[in-house]
Formats: sequence, C-alpha cells, structure tokens
Amino acid sequence: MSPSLREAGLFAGLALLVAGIFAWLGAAYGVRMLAEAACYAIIALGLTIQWGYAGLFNVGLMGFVAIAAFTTVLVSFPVNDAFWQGDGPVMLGQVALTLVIGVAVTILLSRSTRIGLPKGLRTALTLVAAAITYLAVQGQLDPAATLIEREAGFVGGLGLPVWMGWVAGGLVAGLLGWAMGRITLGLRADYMAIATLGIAEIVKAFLKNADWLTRGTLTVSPLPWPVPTPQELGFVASRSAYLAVTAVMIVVLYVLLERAWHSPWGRMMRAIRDNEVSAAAMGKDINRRRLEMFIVGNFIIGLGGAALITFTTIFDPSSFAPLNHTFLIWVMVILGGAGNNLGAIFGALLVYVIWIMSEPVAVFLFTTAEQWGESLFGWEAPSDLYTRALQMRVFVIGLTITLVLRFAPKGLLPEKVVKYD
Amino acid sequence: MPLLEMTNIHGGYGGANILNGVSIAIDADQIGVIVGPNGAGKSTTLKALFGLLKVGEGSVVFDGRTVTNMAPEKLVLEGLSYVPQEFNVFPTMSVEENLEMGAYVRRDGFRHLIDQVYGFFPPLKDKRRQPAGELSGGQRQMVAIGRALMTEPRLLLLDEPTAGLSPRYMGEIFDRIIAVNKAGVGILMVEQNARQALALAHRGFVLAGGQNRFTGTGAELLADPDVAKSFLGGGADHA
Amino acid sequence: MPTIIDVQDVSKRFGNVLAVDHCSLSVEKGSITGLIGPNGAGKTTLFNMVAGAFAPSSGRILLDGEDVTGLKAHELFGRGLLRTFQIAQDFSNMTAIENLMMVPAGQTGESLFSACFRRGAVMAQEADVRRRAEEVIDVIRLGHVKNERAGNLSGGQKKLLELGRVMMAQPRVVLLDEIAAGVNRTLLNDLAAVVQRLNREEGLTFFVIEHDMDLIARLCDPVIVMAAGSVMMQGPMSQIRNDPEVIEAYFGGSPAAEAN
Amino acid sequence: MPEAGLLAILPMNEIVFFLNKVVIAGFIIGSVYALGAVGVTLIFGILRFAHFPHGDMMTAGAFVALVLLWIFPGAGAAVGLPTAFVLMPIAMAVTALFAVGLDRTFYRPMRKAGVKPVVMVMTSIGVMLMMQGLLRLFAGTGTRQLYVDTDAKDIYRIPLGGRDLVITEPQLLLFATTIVAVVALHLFLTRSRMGKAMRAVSDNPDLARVSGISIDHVVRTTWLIAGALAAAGGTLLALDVTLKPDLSYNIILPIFAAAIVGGVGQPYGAIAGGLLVGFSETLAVFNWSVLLRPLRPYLPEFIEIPAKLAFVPTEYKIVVPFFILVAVLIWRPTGIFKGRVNI
Repeated sequence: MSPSLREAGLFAGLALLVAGIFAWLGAAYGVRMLAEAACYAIIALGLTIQWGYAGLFNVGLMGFVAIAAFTTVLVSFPVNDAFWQGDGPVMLGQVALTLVIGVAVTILLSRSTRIGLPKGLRTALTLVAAAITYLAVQGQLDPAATLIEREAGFVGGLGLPVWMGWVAGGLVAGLLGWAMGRITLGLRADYMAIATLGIAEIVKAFLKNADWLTRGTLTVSPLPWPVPTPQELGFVASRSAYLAVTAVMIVVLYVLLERAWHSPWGRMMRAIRDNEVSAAAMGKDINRRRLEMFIVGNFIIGLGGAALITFTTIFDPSSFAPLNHTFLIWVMVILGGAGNNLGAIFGALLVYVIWIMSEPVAVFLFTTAEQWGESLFGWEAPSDLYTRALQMRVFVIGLTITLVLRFAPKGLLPEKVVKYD
Repeated sequence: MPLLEMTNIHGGYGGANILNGVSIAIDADQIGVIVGPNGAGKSTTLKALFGLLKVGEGSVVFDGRTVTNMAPEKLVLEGLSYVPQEFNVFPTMSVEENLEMGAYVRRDGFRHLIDQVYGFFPPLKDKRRQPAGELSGGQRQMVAIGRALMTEPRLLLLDEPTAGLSPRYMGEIFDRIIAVNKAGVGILMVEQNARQALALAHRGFVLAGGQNRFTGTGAELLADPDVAKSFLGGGADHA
Repeated sequence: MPTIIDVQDVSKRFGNVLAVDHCSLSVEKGSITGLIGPNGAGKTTLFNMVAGAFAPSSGRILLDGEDVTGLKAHELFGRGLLRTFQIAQDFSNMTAIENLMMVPAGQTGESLFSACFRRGAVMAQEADVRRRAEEVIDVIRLGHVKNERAGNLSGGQKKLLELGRVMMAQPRVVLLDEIAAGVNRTLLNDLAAVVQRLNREEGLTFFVIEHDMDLIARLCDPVIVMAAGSVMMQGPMSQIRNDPEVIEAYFGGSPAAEAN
Repeated sequence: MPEAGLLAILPMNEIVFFLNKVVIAGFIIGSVYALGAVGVTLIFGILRFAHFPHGDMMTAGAFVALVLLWIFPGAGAAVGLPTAFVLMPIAMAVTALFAVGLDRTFYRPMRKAGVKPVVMVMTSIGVMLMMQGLLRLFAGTGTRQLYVDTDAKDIYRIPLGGRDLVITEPQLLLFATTIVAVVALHLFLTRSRMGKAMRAVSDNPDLARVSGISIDHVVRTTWLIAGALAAAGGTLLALDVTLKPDLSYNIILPIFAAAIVGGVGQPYGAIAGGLLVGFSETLAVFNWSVLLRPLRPYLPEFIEIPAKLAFVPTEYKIVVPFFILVAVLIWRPTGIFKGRVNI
C-alpha cells in the first residue's frame, strides 16, 4: 500500500469513528472532544519536533504546559483592582529589584576570573552571592505574598486578549526550555528524562504553592476564551468556533513545519540525528541546533497547552498530573509515527478519542463486573470502584507504549525518506 | 589432523561481507599469525572463528568437531580462548579478579593456574590487588592474556596483542607468547607488526580483501618478495 | 612553501596512556602529506586533535598561522578544515544527493525563520546547491544511485560519497583517515585520482593517514612517520622506506624474533 | 562535674529537636532511598538503562507484604516483631521473582532486538504506567497501615535532658536492614563467583561474554537482588509511615539522584548517595530559627530571628534532590564514587 493511500485510509477510519461518537453522544460532546484533541495535536507537534526530529527525550511536558497555561492566566485574566490599589505592586517591585541586583552581582562574580581572582575563590564568592540573593529575595517575598493573599487574593491578570496570552505562554515555555536545554541537552537520554521530569515537578510545586501568584489550590476560573463563550452562543456553536481556532493553528503549524522539514534546515536536522560526529565535521553546530529544536518544540507545546487549559476554563495547578498526561502525549507521538507531522496529528486525534472513550467503557465494564460479582459470588465491590476503574486507563497507556515500541516502533504513519526529483 | 581448520569462510556484519573465502589451518602447539593490510579481514576472521560474527558460508573444525557459529561461551568449554584487541580487561576489578573471571566456567580449583599465569607474567604478581584499569598498556595486555589462559585453552586467539605498545613491551609480549606456546598452547594471532610476528610464526597467513593472499611457514613468507611488497609496497628491499 | 597545519609540541593523555607525546609536525600548503606509523602510534589521536574532536592535553595547533587549539569540529570547518573518517560516516537515512546537499555552510534555508518565511530566497539558493551536488555526484560517478539511501550503498560507494562531500565543502585542508581501508584496487585508483585532481586543480591540501603503502607512495610527498606518540622522521617515501629505523619500527626485529 | 555544667548551658531541647528532625529523619529517609538506589544502580550498571518503575516495584513489594499480612496475621505476635517485618523475606522473594518476570516479559525481548538505550528507558516508563494502573486498580488510592491489631508500634524515647530523642521500632528495623543488606551485598559482590561476574559484566559485557560468563544468569541475579531490596525498602517505608499506591512517584527522583550522586554501577556509592540526599532534604527544610532562638539573649537587638528560617519551604522538598542531581550531572558526571556514565 502506498504511503498516501495508507494515510487516506487511516484518516477515513478516524473520521468514521468520530462520526459514530457524534451520533452516539451528541454534537456538543463530539465537538468538545475534537477541540481538546486539537489542542493535544498541537502539543504533539511540539513533541514530534523534539523527539522525532532531534531525539530529545522530554518527559517534562506537563511542566511546560503548566507554565504556559499560567502565563496565559497572568496575561489574559481580568485585572484584579484590589491588588493594584494595595501595596503589593510596590513590594513586588522591590523583590524584582533585589533579584535583578543579586543575579547581576552573582553573574559578575562568576566571571571574576577575568580580573585575576583564583578559581576557588571565584566559586566560593559566587555561591555566597547566590545564597545571599536567594535569602534576600525569599525574605522580601514572604511578607509581600502574605499581604497580597490577605488583601487581594492573588495578583490577577493583565486583561489582555487571549491570543496574546497564548503567545506569551508559548514564549515563556520556550524560555524555560532554553534554560533547561542549556543544562540538560548535553546529557544522555536517561539523564535528560530524569532532569526534565524534575523540572516539571518543580514548576508544578511552584504553581501549586505560590498562592499569591496563582491562587494555588483555590484555582482560577473562568478563563476568558478567544471566541464567544457557551453562555453567549450555546455549546455546539461556541465549541465549534474554538475548534476552528485550534484547527487553524494546527494547519499553520503543519505548513510551517513541513516547509522547514523540506528545506535545508530539515536536511541539517536529519543529518544531525543520523550522525552527530559527521554533522559536526561538516560544520554544523550540533549543540546550538539541538537547543533550537528544544526551544521551538517547547514553544509549540506551550501554545497547545495554553489553548488546552483555556478550553477547560479553569487553571488548577494540581491538575497537571505529570504521568498520565505526559505519556498520553508520548503515546500520541510514537503511535502516530515520530518524525512525521501528519502522524503526530493523526496519533493525537486517535489516541485522544480512545482515551476519552475509555472512560465510559471502563466504567461500563466495571459496573458490569460489579453486578455479576455481586449476584454470583456475593462480592461486595469497594466503594471507590469508579475511580479505580479510571486507573485502568493509565495501565492501557503503559501497555500501548510497550506494545508499540516492540511491534511497531515506527508508528502507524512512519517517517518518510525525503527524496528530490 | 590439524587442531584448527577453517575452510573457505565467508561472513560479515549486516549485509556486507568482509570475509570472502578465508582458510586457516594450524596444528596443536603451533603459532599461527595472520597479517595483512587494514580492512583485509584479519580481526574479522578471529571474530568469526570465535562466534562473535555470523559465518555465512564455510566451516570451522576444532579438534575434529565442527564448531561453526557456536556461541563464545560454548567455545570456551571446547578449549578456545580469545583476547580482543581493545577493552580486554575488566578495568575496575583487580588483576587477580580478572584472572578469576577467566576461570569463570571452571568448577574445579584454579589456584594453580593463577600461579602459572604469574609464572608467565611475573610483573602481575606484585600488582595482583591493583585494579587492572590502572596498569600500563603492556601489563594490561598481560592481564588480558592471563585471563584467557585461565581456562587452560588448547588454542589461544590473540587480536593484535602488541597494538599501541612501545617496542620494548612489544618484544616482551612476544617473548611471553612464545613461552606460553612452548607450554603447549596453540596460538593464532593477528598482528600489525608483521615482520616480527612472522619471524616467530610456524604458520603465516597473509589476507587481503577478505581472502588468503599467501599462506606458508613464517620463514617462507618473510623470504617472499611479493609478501614484502604488499606491506611496504614497491618491493623495497628491507630484509 | 608556507605551512598550513602547524602542530607544536602537542601531547594527549588518556588516563595512564600517553597517546601522543610532545609531537611537533607541519603540513605545507598545497601538499599531500602522508602520516604513517604502526597501529597505536597515535596517528588517529593526533588527527582527532587537529580536527577538533578533542583538545590536546598540552601544546598548540595552528591553522594557517592562527591558533585553533581546542576549537570544535564545526568551528574548524568554518575555517576551511574538513576531516573524513576511517569508516565512512555517511548520513545513512538520507539519500546520496542529500548527503552532498547538506554540506555547504551558511545556507539561507538553514535558519528556521528563513526556511519558514523566506521561501523565495531559500528556493533560489537551493537550486544552486542542487546544481553543484548534481555536478559532484557525476564526478564521483554515483549519479545512478543519487536517490538511494546512503546506508544502502556499498563500502566503496560510501567512500566516494565522502569525497563528494569534500568537494561540496570546498575546504582548504582535508584530513583523510584511511581512505583505502576495505576498498578494492579499482575503486582505490578512482579515489586516488579524485584526490590528486582536487590537489592539483583546486589547490587543496591533504593530510592523509594511510596503511596502504602503495597508495602513500603514489600520492604523498612528504611522508611523516609516527611511532610511540611522536614524529620519528619526515621525508619523501623513497627515503622513508629505506630507513632502517622506520623498518625497525614497522617490522620490528627485536630479540624475540631471533629467539624463535 | 564539668560535663553536667556543659550540658546545662547547652540548649538541649533544641539540639534534640535537631537530632530528631534532621539526623534521625535523614537517616531513615536516606536508608529508604539507598535501598532503592542500590537496585537502580545495579540495573544501570548491568543493563544500562534507567529503571523508572523502581519506585513502583517498592510499592508493589509493600503490597505483597500487605497481602501476606492478611494471610498470616499472627506471624508477628509469635516473634515479637511487627508482622510485616517478619513476613518481609517472603515479600522480598515474591517481588524478586516478579522483577525477573518483568524482565522476561518486557525488557528481554527489547534487549534481544538490540534496541537503543533510550527505547529501553521508554519501555520502562510504559511498565511504570502499567504498574501504577494495576496498583491503584487493586488497592485504590487511599492510604493503608501495614500493621495488624496485635502489633504494637514500639516507640523508644531516650531522655536527653529536656526533650526526648524519639526513635520508633520500624525506624530501627529499617536502619538495621539497610546495614545488613549493604554488608551482605558488599560481601556478595566481592567474594562470590556470581557477584564478581556481575561486576565483570558491568565493567565490560563483551569481555564477560567471551570469558564464558552467562549474561542471562547475571541479568537474572541483578533483577532478583534489585527486586528483593526494593521490596524491603518499600515494606519498611510503609511500616514507618503509611502505604500509598502513589508513594513511588515521590520517591523515584530522589532515588535516581542518590544513584547518580553515588556513581552509577556503584552499590556503595548508592548507599552514600541515598544518605546524602536524605540528609540534604531534612537539612534543607529544617527550620533553623529553632536553633537560633536560644542565642537570642546574646544577639544584638537589631537582628530579628524570623519565625521560619528554612533553606527551602517544605512544599518544595522535591527541588532538593533535583538540584543535587543537576549539580552532579554538570560538575561531576561520574558521581562522587566514579561510576560509569557512558556506553
């Protein structure tokens, strides 16, 4: 079967599946599912750049999603007057000033070997400066945070348009990617995985506990939408509009990525992936290019994450379950076909549909099992059977990963060799 | 009957064949030396013999038994032992532990063999507690050969035992190899230092392009102007 | 003739092993200089340092008079130095022609922004690169397999492709690591002819590690002999091959041989 | 008596508080990390990939102990020790076999196919997800106790003037088990034939193979040891605190940190790394104001002692192992005990 025929067949099958779900559960449900799947598809495109193009093992996806979602809240949530009228802004300004001065001094000291300081002294001074900065910032931030929480709840947003929030979210995720990449890109894959996992945990811990900034476990809602809300238009129309926005984003990203992949940039990236040593001998700056991939990938992941969280209308830092969602996206990419943009989109749609559908299916299975067990053996099911049933889905993701890696390591839509003719 | 007889071996990695019909035969107690330009398939021949590489065509007969494509751990039991060219010691383990690992397949006592190895390589005795990774190149090579001797092999395969050694050590290693051979162990080795190795060889094999180019006694090959030509080229007279 | 590569008192230590030991040598501009020596003499280590794979433990390396000690491989490429590998290092999942087209430095389309948004400029340059690659692939006689994955080519074809990449790069100096290894005679003649032509017509300097003495004799002048990590002698091949010290280093002649 | 005089001026309350909160707590959590890290480091040394489900293997081991507890509730009372501890050897054996089964089912086929290390890591993550799904399916997400009614959770209070030094029975058992396990492992690796073979494979797998060492045996032994120690670590941790299905995930990062700090492939390093990470955590979240307060009379007026003065707020404890990890990876990637990183 030719690749294009295969693509057409797979997408047609997917369309049939989706049509069936529309017929069964209604349009409002179907559109919601598609809109969410579209957001996942954007994230999957970001990951396919990192993994499929560059072989970077990023398991900190949820950290980048969370920071982007938070940035969106900060940029596009309505302004909190109580915060701006209080002493909060001034106090935060002082914290920022301390931070800037402290960081500047630390950086200067870390370069002090240039003025002839011995290395050991430099390291000691740098560490001391960093520690003092840290303690000073922490010392100033604590009262500010307490004050803001007491008087205003949290800092609120800037009230700017949602799309600005998304772009800002992507940029911040990219920036975090830059910082992360500087540290971890030189490491072998296992260590990079551990390090990115750690970053995701730290981001999550920060967002969850910095109540003055994020409202923490109190959550922020409702997040503004880029399109009219269901209250104004009704569910189907409003969600369709949202779906349209995300679909346009996918198309634009897809076109740009395909262009890049089929240009000298993509050629260089494939060369680096194929043979690092030789690519370096041919004058390609591998570390810089890897970092670029990591940043661009995280930008796109942030964009998709911001769109996803906006759609759910609630920002809840504790909802970024690192494992389930991270590896849901990983399954999308490797099942779809790493290094194939169409594969990432297909994988995202298919896997998300299965994931969503597995909830009613799992509940149905378990309720049936419960009934049978009760009537046949007098088994008394645990009261939390419903939540337990959902854990099966984590199992299924894990199983899918191992099966795909073993039996279809190239995915359903394998990457194609680029040919010139 | 020869101790080892490889007949018309073909094989290589993946699709490409490196060996295109290599034949080697040596008797027990002999030293066989394989020489030839880089890429001629010398090391590959040893690897094919020792089951580290799939032999596609041809046969390996050791001591009357066909052992073609037998796994290395089985060949050790048959009486073959192999010293790779690089990475041939366990660097964080002590010299004595390295030797013990050589005797891994033995269930009987092997203390006397360790002493025998120290007899062949006296410098190792003082370093027995030292991690092998901290030894000098020549001493490491001694550990590597000693490890291979711990199974009391009938045939010892050496892949460029003198690569990277200074001339002084090179001579010392060759002396030890002769001593080991005199103790009754057959030797088949690949050598880049062709002339010196051929000088001590009972049987010499010149490979090129994965095939035998010349075969004969060491002395015959050394005297053959064509052989000389394939090493220094141009038939220079350097005898 | 002026010097293009100048290795000054360079050493490299790996753990306890001194692979290169206070080695000094120079390669003249426009020459094809050979580097020979027994296995383990430190030739490849020296090559790796000149090519930027790792930095020397001590000493300096000059390229055309500039200190390039410790520069990375891609930076050296930018200064006109290119190296090939003992075992041909192709980009095996890319086609033969792509292997060539990826070489030229600083292509507009290598910037992600240009690749996405400046299609016109990228395409125009791409056509140029394409044309050059087509020319080169004909010279190295791989036109019939240009759309084949490089991983599927034979060992000799990969070597040719490697030379093709050299031609695409238009460097000033090329480090050739064992071009003859695993290559049959006929193909070797082709490779040698390409090297000689590039040297003569385009003025490329070649610095060649080689074990095939025929090839060295045919291509190289002068030849540098390395042994035990440093230079033993330097001169034309005719002189080298009659030097008793070199013969000793290569073939030995130690008491062990006589003892047998 | 001068000693008594010295004791009298020392702020014993605060010092004991410090000992309880930092030293004892650090030893305890460090021992748990160490028991996990030994397995991780062995697997890394022999099989060359980071074994992500290790935390879940610890949890699984504790659940095996829980099931055994239901079957033999009287075992502990007979000996006078916590039932779960008495049954722990069985749990270790079961988990060890389970680990071997895991390898057979998931890792060995990938190994035989010769996949890249990164694919192994990803497979291990798939296994981790499966184990978490199953654990929560069968055990729910609530917390459980590893005690039966007949067990008494002995608490030892050592009076040191003022406040008591507090150590519980499970903590002592945990510490004792760790020491016994480490010594036994050390003897095994340096004295026994199989232990040396494991080190040989970790050093140079190709050479081990040509020496006639069966890689399959070594791999199996590795999983047996890693599984058994994981079960011990999980059971003892669950005895000390409680048993939660999602325990593992909070523990895997510090365990990796411990293994890498100690040097991958270095069992003794893993012990040191585990304790280092454990102490770093307790030191980082310790409220230093407690120790400073007694100095109040001697300090000038203008210095205020804040109510809370910790390096890291407790909520950010996860940051500590991460920073240790990154710092080690950047400045000394071979670990403090010089493990093997590459290959």
